[in-house]
Amino acid sequence: MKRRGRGIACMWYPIGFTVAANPSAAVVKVNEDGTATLLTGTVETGQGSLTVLAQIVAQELGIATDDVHVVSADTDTTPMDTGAIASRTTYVTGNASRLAAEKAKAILFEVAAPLLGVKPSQLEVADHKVQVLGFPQRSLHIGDVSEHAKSVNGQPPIGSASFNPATVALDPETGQGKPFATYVYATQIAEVDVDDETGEVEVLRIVASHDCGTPINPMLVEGQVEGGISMGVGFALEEEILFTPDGRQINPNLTNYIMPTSLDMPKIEVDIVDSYDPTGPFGAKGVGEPTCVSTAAAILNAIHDAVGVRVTTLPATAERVYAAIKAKRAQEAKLITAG
Amino acid sequence: MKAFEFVAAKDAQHAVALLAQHGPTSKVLAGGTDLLADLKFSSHAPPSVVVDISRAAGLNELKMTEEGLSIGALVTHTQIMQSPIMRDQFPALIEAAHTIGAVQTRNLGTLGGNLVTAVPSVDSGPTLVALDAIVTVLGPSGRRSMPLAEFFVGPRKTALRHDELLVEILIPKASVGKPTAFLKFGLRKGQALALVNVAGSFWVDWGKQAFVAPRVALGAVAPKVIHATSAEAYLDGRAISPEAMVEAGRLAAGDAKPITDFRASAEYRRDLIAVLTKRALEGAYELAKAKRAEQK
Amino acid sequence: MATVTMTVNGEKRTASVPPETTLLKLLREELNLTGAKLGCDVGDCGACTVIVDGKSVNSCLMLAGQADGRDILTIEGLATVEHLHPIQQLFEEKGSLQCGFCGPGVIMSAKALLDENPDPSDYEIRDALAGNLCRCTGYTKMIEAIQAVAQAKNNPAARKSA
Amino acid sequence: MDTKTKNQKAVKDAPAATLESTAEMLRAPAAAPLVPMPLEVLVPEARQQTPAVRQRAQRPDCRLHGLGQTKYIDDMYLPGMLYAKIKRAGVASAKIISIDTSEAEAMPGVVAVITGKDVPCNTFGPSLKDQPVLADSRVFHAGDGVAAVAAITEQIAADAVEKIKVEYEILRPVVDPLESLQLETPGLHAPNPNIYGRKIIKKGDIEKGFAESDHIFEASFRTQMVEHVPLEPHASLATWDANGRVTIYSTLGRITLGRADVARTLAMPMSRVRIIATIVGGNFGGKNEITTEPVVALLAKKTGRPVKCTFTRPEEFISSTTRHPLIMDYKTGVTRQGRILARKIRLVLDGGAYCSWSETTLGKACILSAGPYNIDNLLAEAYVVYTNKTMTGAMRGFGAPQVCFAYESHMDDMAKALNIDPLEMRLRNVLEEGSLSPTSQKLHSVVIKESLIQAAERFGWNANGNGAAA
Repeated sequence: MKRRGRGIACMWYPIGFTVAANPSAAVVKVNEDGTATLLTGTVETGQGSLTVLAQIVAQELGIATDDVHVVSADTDTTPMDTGAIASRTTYVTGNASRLAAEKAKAILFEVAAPLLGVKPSQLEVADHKVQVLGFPQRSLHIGDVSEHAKSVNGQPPIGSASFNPATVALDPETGQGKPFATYVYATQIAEVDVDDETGEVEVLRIVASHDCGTPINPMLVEGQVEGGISMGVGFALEEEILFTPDGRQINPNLTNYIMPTSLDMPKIEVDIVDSYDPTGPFGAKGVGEPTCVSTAAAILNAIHDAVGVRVTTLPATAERVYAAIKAKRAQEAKLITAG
Repeated sequence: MKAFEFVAAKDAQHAVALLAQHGPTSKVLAGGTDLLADLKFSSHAPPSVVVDISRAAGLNELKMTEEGLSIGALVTHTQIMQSPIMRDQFPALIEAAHTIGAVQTRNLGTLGGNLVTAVPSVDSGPTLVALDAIVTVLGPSGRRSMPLAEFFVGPRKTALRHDELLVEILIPKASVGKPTAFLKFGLRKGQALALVNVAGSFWVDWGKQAFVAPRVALGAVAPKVIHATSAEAYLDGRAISPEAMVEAGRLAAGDAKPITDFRASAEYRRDLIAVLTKRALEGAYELAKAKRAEQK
Repeated sequence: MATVTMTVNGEKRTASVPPETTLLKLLREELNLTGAKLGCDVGDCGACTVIVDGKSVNSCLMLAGQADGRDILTIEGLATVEHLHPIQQLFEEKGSLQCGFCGPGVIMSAKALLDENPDPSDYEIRDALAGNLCRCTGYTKMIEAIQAVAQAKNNPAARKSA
Repeated sequence: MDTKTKNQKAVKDAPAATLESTAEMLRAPAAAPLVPMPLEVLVPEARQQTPAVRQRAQRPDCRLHGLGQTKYIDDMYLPGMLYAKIKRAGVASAKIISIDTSEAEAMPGVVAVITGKDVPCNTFGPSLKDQPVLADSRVFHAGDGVAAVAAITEQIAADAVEKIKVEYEILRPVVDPLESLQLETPGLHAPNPNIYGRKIIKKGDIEKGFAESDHIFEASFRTQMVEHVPLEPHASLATWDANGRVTIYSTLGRITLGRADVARTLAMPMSRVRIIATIVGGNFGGKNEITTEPVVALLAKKTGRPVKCTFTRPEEFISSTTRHPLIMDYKTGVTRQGRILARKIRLVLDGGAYCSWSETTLGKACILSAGPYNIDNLLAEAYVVYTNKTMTGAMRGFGAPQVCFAYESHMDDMAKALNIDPLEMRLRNVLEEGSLSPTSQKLHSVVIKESLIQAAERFGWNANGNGAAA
């Protein structure tokens, strides 16, 4: 018979390296047509980080995402970056990119201030314009300011900056210190059906409520969460590299290494928790890794809820779940006989 | 892939002639889903010649004849799934075809090719064995036929001689429309290999409410697809009841000789056989009842 | 050498390749159609999916010789100068692809599905994608996009709000 | 979606060229794409909006992916390019007595063969430099490379690899991390000790915490080794110029580290190494260190031709990093009301054959192992040990999915024993704004309570549970 269960699991996860310096640098150029170019040494590995960085630079310059072209991942042409690791790109490279854009913007303000008859500190950017605070009708198109900066002032608006998360080394004896600049938090709840005659687990639904600070791009955040959950489902139920006693892999191929297909994935519902980190770019933290952290725990707790067995070894294959159910029944039978 | 020659056969006769011509180092290629995967990562010497029969004429038809349902060896799993005859008479074969690989492999893979692999877990096997299917092979000296259960000899071994070609699978008239259910248990839902697969099939004597000509066929739990003979003997003529189905499952588990490998233990496979056999029999009974209701 | 003549994305092409060449290799290396990817080379991952005579297949599991005389559609043949194919359009719109390596295969599977079944259920979509492994997306936004394509096709008025 | 046409260009029909008689050894000239790519630029609405942040902006690369136009390394070809294949040890622990490459070198179509002796500096690693580019004296796991071939086709390279003969003195491999932990002799990866990393977190007074607890619960958990399975296998392509600079196209997620490691292994100034990461087809932590990059660079140098190497799917499993298996022992003291007073944790990480990112994983696993809970008295100890298995490294979560499985399973078991709803049990213990972490860091922007409540509401969680039959 199929038995239904639900399980909850929450988690915390840090952004960036453990204490170790993991800086990012960035260069932002504001072009004469009001678009911008970002140079970053990070690598697009599928997360959409280049789009997120474009959005951060665009926000800082008051232009649209499409106006920012990102040049990335070339040690000859792009500045130093610790890379696509440790869920750090939005926070660390994002901060560096925002700071670089801010510096380019400062040049724009310096150039625009006399043209608008105010001090640079009285300017802001919005909707492709440099405008006077409180008097948005007094404005110049950002492209015109950039052109002026280049051809009149002789000062092309280019900014470069770097960022490294603030940490404090850990005491070697007690491990006390500040290993990370910030953390994200999340909860996932899984609903499963467990076939108590075979041990087969079907994950029906996962509700995921994730903190990433400000979601720079909610669609990409959802994409990360959904993908992380698929990795979590595999970790919970299916995936394992197996070895012979003499240390060779038994299943090094996708026929025998079992990862989730579309038929194995549950319905996923993603919520983004309202949150703002003042140390992140526009309040953002990050989202890459944390998405797969609590899935297995939630599923295993749901299995426990459904059939009352605690599987303590991953993956919780049907055979492991079945063995646990069988052992529990044998135990109960013994108690009844004894009683 | 290591080098080999490629020759396309026009029809079955031509294929057999080519096999005779090129000798034992030639290999037949149909859908290619197993053969090519093997050739790429196998340490064995490559075949000298690959005889492609994928477009050999006359082997991809699925039709009702005087003898029963004739399925050409090159009928793909997708063809089976989309066949109205299958839907009406053999839904279990559609189930079985559906569990093979994924759409892409089902579009390429053929029933004949699947059976010829003779892997113990062959998904097309149990249902056809339960339906007493007969296979026909063509060789230099003509055609010969045998029950599918005998065609399977052992793991990756069939009764097929090197210069022979499997050409037809026949489900005899006596099995047409026989209520049958197929169940497969794999390690995941998509693209799964079977830990155990089971087909249960029987006619119902409605007067006596009894099993008639019961068949239980098991895959992946012995060197080849087998009949669970003691379960079949137990059910034959017995009154239909949930208890009987449970007992048949228990007996079927005893009939199997599962192994322990990295996918599952023998013990687990045995317990799965009991459950799946029971459920397959329940499924077949449900079908029988539904069919009867329809006829009334 | 095997000489293969086939229709690829609507045009005739001929190539001579060693007999052991797969259709995937032929497309990628002889015809420079690198949209179909090699992810596992044994038909597990589906990154090499193309449509042959209307059916989706793993091009890594088909020999070039078997493609002789057939009609092949690859990912490069979906869009026109003017338009993205609706599946491509909605995959972009919904953010259905992340690293993108599985994308061409997934889209070809979706195309083959919708050609046969213009109004697939959630299960039918999942079943159609089960031969295409994806590690980035959990398949969620792909399924949403395919549903949206079907919806738009069946109810053009609803297209705007999709 | 509203799209605006920004720009439209005419496209000429592609030539309908016919390719004829192409030998395996001679590449045919490139054929034009059979259908012209759409050049009409359609910009999705969300990409044109200001302010840009919080927009569901479409990714420009997603369009290229969908058209099949993204060029991954396997899609790249440089004139004269050779293909490399690496000979894998196939044994988990052994001394290399000799490597005979003569038969491979003599094969038609083979252009160069290298072994570890050809690597100027044959060690690398993100923290411990304990990994060879190609093993030259000792094999530590079955996926170690021992030689590499460059040939005019991939198949010839693969065939040549089979002709390389390696003589081994087979050693007994250690596959169980607990055995490695106990081993007295440092023989497993001499001169490094078997336990190559430890971490400790001590906070409060653990004994006092347990003494004050109403209940003490203990549990042990184990997790498995997992592969990242990026759909795109690792690949790299190297080409040299006449000024002695090498350009490597690579699937690395971290080109900065990659350049330092490549320069080190080639014993070259960093300024002569250029690394370009293409769009990477999935990373998940698995592409954070060099694999084939020094090999293709050395083969390209030796042959004077561009060289590309792409992992096969099996190589992706046996020769790239994996997720650490963990053995986790938990002991937790709680009050009758479910408040956690003390927790003691021991983690043993199976570090595989090489350190790779184990230090980071060790640290994160240890710090995070207490869970997102206020625990005043804590002792967490973590060890990482060598085994003769595939090296474990960075993988999405750096130990966090493993410890979360442990601390959250443990949490539910305690909740059940105390008859407290699992959600409520968590709400009574979770971190809050200003809470002190296990390392006594004052935390900010803490929203775990919010995430619990939000998820519970969305799910429809009620304290009565629903463990009934479906």
